[in-house]
Amino acid sequence: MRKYAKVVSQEPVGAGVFLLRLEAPAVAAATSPGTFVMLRVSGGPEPLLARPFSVHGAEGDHLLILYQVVGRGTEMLSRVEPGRELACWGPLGNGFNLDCQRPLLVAGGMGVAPLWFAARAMAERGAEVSVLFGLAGAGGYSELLAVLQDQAEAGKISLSFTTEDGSLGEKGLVTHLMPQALERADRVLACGPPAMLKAVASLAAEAEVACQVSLEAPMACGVGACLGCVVPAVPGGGYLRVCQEGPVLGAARVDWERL
Amino acid sequence: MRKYAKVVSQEPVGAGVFLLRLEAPAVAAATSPGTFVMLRVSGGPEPLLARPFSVHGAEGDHLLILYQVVGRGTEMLSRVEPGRELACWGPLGNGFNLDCQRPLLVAGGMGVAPLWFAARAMAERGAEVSVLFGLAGAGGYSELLAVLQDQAEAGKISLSFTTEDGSLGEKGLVTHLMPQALERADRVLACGPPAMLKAVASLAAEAEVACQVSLEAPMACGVGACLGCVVPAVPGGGYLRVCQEGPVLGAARVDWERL
Amino acid sequence: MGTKVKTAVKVGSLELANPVLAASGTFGYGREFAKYLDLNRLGGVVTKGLSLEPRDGNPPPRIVETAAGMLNAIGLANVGAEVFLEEKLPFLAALDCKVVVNLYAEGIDQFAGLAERLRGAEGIDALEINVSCPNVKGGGVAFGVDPISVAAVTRAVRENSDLPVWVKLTPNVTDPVPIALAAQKAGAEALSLINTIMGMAIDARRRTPRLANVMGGLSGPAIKPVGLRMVHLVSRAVDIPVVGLGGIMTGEDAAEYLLAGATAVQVGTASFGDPSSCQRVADELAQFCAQEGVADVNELVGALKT
Amino acid sequence: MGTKVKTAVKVGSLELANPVLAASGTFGYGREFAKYLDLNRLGGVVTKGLSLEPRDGNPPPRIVETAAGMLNAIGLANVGAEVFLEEKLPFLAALDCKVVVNLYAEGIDQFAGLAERLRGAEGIDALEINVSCPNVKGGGVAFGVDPISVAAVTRAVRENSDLPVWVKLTPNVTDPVPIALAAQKAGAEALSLINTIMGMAIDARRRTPRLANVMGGLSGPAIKPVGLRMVHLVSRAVDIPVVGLGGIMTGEDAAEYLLAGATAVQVGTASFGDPSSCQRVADELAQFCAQEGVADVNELVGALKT
Ligand SMILES: Cc1cc2nc3c(=O)[nH]c(=O)nc-3n(C[C@H](O)[C@H](O)[C@H](O)COP(=O)(O)OP(=O)(O)OC[C@H]3O[C@@H](n4cnc5c(N)ncnc54)[C@H](O)[C@@H]3O)c2cc1C
Ligand SMILES: Cc1cc2nc3c(=O)[nH]c(=O)nc-3n(C[C@H](O)[C@H](O)[C@H](O)COP(=O)(O)OP(=O)(O)OC[C@H]3O[C@@H](n4cnc5c(N)ncnc54)[C@H](O)[C@@H]3O)c2cc1C
Ligand SMILES: Cc1cc2nc3c(=O)[nH]c(=O)nc-3n(C[C@H](O)[C@H](O)[C@H](O)COP(=O)(O)O)c2cc1C
Ligand SMILES: Cc1cc2nc3c(=O)[nH]c(=O)nc-3n(C[C@H](O)[C@H](O)[C@H](O)COP(=O)(O)O)c2cc1C
Ligand code: FES
Ligand code: FES
Repeated sequence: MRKYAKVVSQEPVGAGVFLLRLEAPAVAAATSPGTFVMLRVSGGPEPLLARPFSVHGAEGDHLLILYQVVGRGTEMLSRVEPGRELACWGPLGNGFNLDCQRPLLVAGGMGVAPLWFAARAMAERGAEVSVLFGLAGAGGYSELLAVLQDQAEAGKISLSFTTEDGSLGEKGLVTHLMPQALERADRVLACGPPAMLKAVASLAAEAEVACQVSLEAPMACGVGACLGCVVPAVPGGGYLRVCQEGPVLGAARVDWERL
Repeated sequence: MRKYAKVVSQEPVGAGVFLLRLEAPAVAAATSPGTFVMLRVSGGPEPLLARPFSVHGAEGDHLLILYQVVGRGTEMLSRVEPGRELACWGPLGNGFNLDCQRPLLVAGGMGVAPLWFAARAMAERGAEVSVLFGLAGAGGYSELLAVLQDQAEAGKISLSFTTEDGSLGEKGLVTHLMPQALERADRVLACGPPAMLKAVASLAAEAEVACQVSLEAPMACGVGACLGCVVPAVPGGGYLRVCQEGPVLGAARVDWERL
Repeated sequence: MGTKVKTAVKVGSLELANPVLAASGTFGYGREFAKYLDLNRLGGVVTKGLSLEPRDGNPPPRIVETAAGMLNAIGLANVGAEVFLEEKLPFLAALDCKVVVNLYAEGIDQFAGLAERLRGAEGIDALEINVSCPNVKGGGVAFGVDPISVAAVTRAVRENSDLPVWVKLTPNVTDPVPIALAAQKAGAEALSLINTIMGMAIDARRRTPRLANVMGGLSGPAIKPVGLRMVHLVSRAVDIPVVGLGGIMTGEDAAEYLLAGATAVQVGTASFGDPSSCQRVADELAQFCAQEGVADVNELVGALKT
Repeated sequence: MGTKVKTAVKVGSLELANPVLAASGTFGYGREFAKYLDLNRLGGVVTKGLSLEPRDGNPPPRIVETAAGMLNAIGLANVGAEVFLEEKLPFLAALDCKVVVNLYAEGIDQFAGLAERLRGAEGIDALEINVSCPNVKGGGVAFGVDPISVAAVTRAVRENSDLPVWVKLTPNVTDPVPIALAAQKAGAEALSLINTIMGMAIDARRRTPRLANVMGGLSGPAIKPVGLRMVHLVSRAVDIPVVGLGGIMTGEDAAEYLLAGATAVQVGTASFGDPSSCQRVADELAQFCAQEGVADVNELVGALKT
């Protein structure tokens, strides 16, 4: 398997978020919504580790990554010019279960990256897809939000927003919209901060709707070898590797108390 | 003292050599031929140390550095774009003694960087300046050599070349030209690899012509504090700090046997 | 490659096709990396530290990146001997490269029992005793820092196994030489060093350690100078081969370890930044030899001029 | 700055205006850096290791860069007590910040003699005993790894001086705690840690060590995890203040050391990549406190939640 991907383009879409397009035919062919890749920008010892990113979409030979700059690895990534080769391996991990008719997708922040891939794939297959997208505030995100809204319309995806500061959509946490949305849903897929996922999992459980969450954890290898990326599991305790048993896990398999 | 310099421009002049122009008014005002600056490109821990570079010239607020890419620090430097600020402190070390009428300047490779600053300064003051410039081969250096030749003509500097492969000027080591040139010289200034400097020092000593050499040594601080950059001294043994007692040293002060 | 460099080395009684092994804990059970390199092109694979019973390991977070390195506190999570023998070993046994099983236990009897449990298993070429894992209280450090304990553990494993025994030393000691000599005297065929250096990372804003276990083991390029020194010191003091590791990222790094006195090397953390690192390092080492006119990689071993 | 954060700390009997000192051997005699920062804005300056007689130090090369770090084998080159007192101390004595003199000697009598020689000198605020310099045979490591020797040296200096005595510990030991306790018992007012970690670098093409002395001391960001751990361990075991160092580059790094249990910190290798590092770290630490709502930097000391 080729371990390199060429940067085709990289567009800032506001709020430190970038849409990265990579030429990575083998990965693009094998990926499915929920899987991720490891990307490494530096050739030297700093930063040492690769960074995990969900696949945001695959178009022919191209792989799309939607990411936000949060530290030096993503900062370095955001400065990479088209034409550069990056170390890139994947697709890694499992994918979402897309086999449903009325999925409810709940995204917090950059959690939208993998969920949007899932949303488009399911809408294409004819499912009635609802996406709830929560942000702290919409400030700075207008470009990204416009793109998503366009794609939602084109793809017949129902897209609703919540913001904590009320700058867009309903004011409050994204989970506020869930009780109503859950009434029609036959599956919940969620990605976002742990506290949000915990709340989503518990609402879905109450409503007795199957729920999958995509988790994040610090990763070294991404391939199941280092055992660095674990989250606590139920039943029976122990741990699950986010890179291997995840990143998508049935909400009931995660020990939310110990997370 | 400001510790930053802004990159004004950076021109490749062949063979991995770059002419870097920095905006560094205080350093430019205080520098003299033979002094050097410490430059650091990375903001993070890699590479950790700053790199020493001789001043190649000063023009108003601008400082010129002529350097060759040899490792990761210089490689990183060569990719810096105009407008970037670099950590830069200096001028450091002492300068050449320019007080002479018929100086003979002997440069090996990038040793030409500080010597050329000296040559132009002395020629301006009316000295009859001869420069012997030795390279392994002229291949790739045509651009740099053309610039130097133009400046030599404009500045009435006599410039001769030797190359080990015979591709330009006399074939052989730069020291081959010295015996004859030494007949008229009242001072030798030299910069280049240690083996060359040793040979230059011994020829100058035989001819009883005063000789100063500019030495290189690995440096951490550049300001005389770490004691990392020493070279062995005579008489009396001990060591001299290249960054403080040097980089320009009377050839007779260096213990060439222990170097 | 096209080079004719001889790359085979002997670590005690074990012949490796080339001097590069994958280091324990950074390469899983081999299969995890099968997509990214040709396992048959490695000198060997050292498996994740194995204990008699399965271990869950430490709570997360278990890893954190540091300057040119990382800390880990995995806590020796592993599948246990039974699952290893049934599910992991068959894949490894079918490979051309050598398989070294890294052993972890909390007491001498447990080490003996573990060796006994693995006795006769098809496809294991050597055992590497981890007396140096810094993460688990009760075992780990306590063993590795004391020559008498190291000797006892080495003897216990030897007496319960027919396989060559390697002892993996910790750098977290004042002087590794007495420990190395004790392992040699107790019958170790080779010594691996270094394991990770104990360290800690702090999240200043949250005022918490970045690892749930508080302390962890430092690995990666940051520690290469420490590994080189210890390999140099130990290899000059003992008569058995040394397997060098710590921060190897490139073939030239591997060459440095050989020059310092190692007969073979292991590549650990590098596999995380580039999953084909082990093969790449082996290739680069052969290239290095070709460039430097070294016909046989063994010429490098201990060839440092001091 | 404009922040109202209280930055003064007490290291034993010594009051520092802020917790940031320049580390020994990386700041010369202070004056070398005078152009690049305001020395009066530092908590203190620790001078280059001083011996009774001048020392030339090791032959070059003495330094080499490594991954996120550097190795040095300066060999404790210094001007000797007489030149120090006559030519270096007056400049330092005139500063507002505290002056700590780092002492190096090869035997207990020499340490006593050195302390005696400095007795009564105007402008020295404390002595820091370097029992840990790894570069010189006969002294260095031999002292620092043995609690009895460390206690003896500490006592010898105390008995020949009226100044507060700090003991600077080496990380090159299995366990720093017994050594720390020995120094405390022998009358140390504070403990500084860590000194450099022993390491080595090799030029694979030349097949030579990169340092003439073969071995050297590793410093810089690469070792920060090791320093943090040792400060954490030692500060919980002793009743005297700990001065933390090793790889501090930023104010946040300094905060991490304080949280780990240090009362003050020293900035070493960072001064090489940026000669104003000491002042910058002090400023950034104050900023960090302001951002985090810390009114007094002492609130951070040992405040790590474990
Ligand atoms: C399976 C998976 C999929 C992800 N998908 C996306 C995505 O599509 N878009 C996106 O913007 N981000 C995604 N992330 C988060 C992304 O990996 C981090 O933002 C990134 O690693 C931060 O690196 P940094 O060097 O900029 O930050 P730093 O904080 O400097 O990183 C320091 C270390 O912490 C790790 N780290 C920091 N934040 C995270 C995090 N949230 N999760 C895991 N490790 C972290 C880094 O990998 C690195 O090892 C994903 C994470 C995982 C585990
Ligand atoms: C006083 C002085 C003036 C100099 N002037 C010039 C100049 O005008 N033009 C020019 O091209 N070069 C000059 N050099 C050499 C220049 O400093 C090195 O080429 C540069 O440090 C190499 O850094 P690197 O990261 O590219 O190489 P690497 O080999 O990756 O560097 C590794 C380490 O070795 C040190 N190092 C490597 N080569 C040298 C060297 N020759 N001298 C000192 N340290 C070295 C580096 O600084 C670094 O610490 C000068 C050196 C000194 C001491
Ligand atoms: C995540 C991780 C897990 C490790 N697990 C083990 C282990 O189970 N047994 C062991 O002997 N060493 C273990 N090690 C240590 C490595 O084998 C190696 O000694 C150390 O990381 C230094 O080499 P490196 O710098 O090349 O990684 C582990 C290292 C890492 C990073
Ligand atoms: C070039 C150099 C010289 C040093 N000289 C001394 C010394 O004379 N005495 C001493 O106690 N420590 C000395 N040290 C150790 C530092 O004071 C410090 O303990 C160590 O470098 C770790 O801190 P850092 O990572 O911030 O540099 C020296 C360090 C360096 C890099
Ligand atoms: S990242 Fe290594 S096991 Fe998951
Ligand atoms: S470079 Fe530090 S003393 Fe010269």
